[in-house]
Amino acid sequence: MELPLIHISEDPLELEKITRLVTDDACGAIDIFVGTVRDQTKGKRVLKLDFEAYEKMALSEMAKLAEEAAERWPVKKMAIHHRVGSLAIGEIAVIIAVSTPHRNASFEACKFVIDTLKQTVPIWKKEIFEDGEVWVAAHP
Amino acid sequence: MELPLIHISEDPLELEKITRLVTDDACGAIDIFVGTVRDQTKGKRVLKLDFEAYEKMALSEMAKLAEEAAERWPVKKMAIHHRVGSLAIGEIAVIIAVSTPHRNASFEACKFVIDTLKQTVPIWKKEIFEDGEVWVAAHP
Amino acid sequence: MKINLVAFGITKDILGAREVEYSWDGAQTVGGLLKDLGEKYPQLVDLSSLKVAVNNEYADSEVEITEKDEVVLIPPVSGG
Amino acid sequence: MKINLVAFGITKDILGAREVEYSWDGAQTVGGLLKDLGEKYPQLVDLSSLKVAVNNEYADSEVEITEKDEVVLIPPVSGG
Repeated sequence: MELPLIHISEDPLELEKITRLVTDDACGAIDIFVGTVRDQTKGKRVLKLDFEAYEKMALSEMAKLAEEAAERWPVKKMAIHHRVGSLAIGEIAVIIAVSTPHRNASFEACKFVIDTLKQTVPIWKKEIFEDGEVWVAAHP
Repeated sequence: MELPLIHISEDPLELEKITRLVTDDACGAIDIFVGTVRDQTKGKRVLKLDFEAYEKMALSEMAKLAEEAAERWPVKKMAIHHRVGSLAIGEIAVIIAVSTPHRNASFEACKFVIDTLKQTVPIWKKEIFEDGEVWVAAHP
Repeated sequence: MKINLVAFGITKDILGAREVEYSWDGAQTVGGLLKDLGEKYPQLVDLSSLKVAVNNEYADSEVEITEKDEVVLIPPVSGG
Repeated sequence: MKINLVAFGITKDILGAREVEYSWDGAQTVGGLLKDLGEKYPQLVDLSSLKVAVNNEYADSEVEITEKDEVVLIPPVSGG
């Protein structure tokens, strides 16, 4: 794998650009996961999401994830971009893009990265409701 | 599922536009598969790929695939865009984008569609080498 | 009976044209057509598979063919 | 010993600030810090989990803490 492209940004994530960055002449497949802000959680209306990151460590944890994925699958290029700040419904919070020679590995590596990112990368989101706000997953 | 967005085109496929079309306020996940032209097959250098489609039937078979996926997973919106004509190395041949409320279903539905598309949709590609050309998969 | 037979991918190369007028003896079915084609174009028999679509749907060998049908040769597909 | 303790997510709300100067009795380790924090801020005990990062790495309870370390509270993460 080439050096993974890891980024945390307050600005909107650029899907076209990220995809161009992972496109590789030796690869026939790119899988891209795009996480967007839903308008509800457990049936309750969400107004927006606020994301914050412990940026230095989040970047290093994301780089570790990319390396772990590259050990398990023949990943050629990978990008993990996460947005922080206040996001409206429908906006993009995260983009993970993985290029591999053949398609199965692109799906598996991309799924591994988003699944593991949600468990290990120090980024937090707060759901803002009409009547309050909640840090997601903070309490059992 | 809303009416799937099925398209066959001689023009470059528009990833950003396709992703916007499947973005949905009720969905937190979009998985996108992008098939690109590789520079080699079984170690032999490929110069370009020529795609042709039996367009009318290909469109109806792709619509069937989308409906089948929506029966098995909670798909909200789906786009299947395939390019035809002569494609250079690195160009995008197909984009499949699927939005679902949660992420696992987006991966599974997207993978189902590309796997099945390659088996059932009447589209053919010819690999152009320096010393000849081959219709892919034509012979055992 | 003569049909307008449409060929894609490698079958276009084997038949030498995208569309040919075609008639054959024997059963006027998908199976009868394939049998006759295989005799006239032995290269078709070497393919990994050869299906026929009648009016935009994959058709089994028992399906009958009439002059008005849109009949298309579908060699192994390779999209994506 | 006094450390500069950094808090993210819900722990920032519980501590009332992004960064606080913090000192405690007992073991000068991650485990000792967590024990003391739990007594002073009982709301921390109610969380699904509470980890500590020392110098950008998740740290087990045995890890020793010195004044120069960057010590950060990591409540349950929820990115993506």
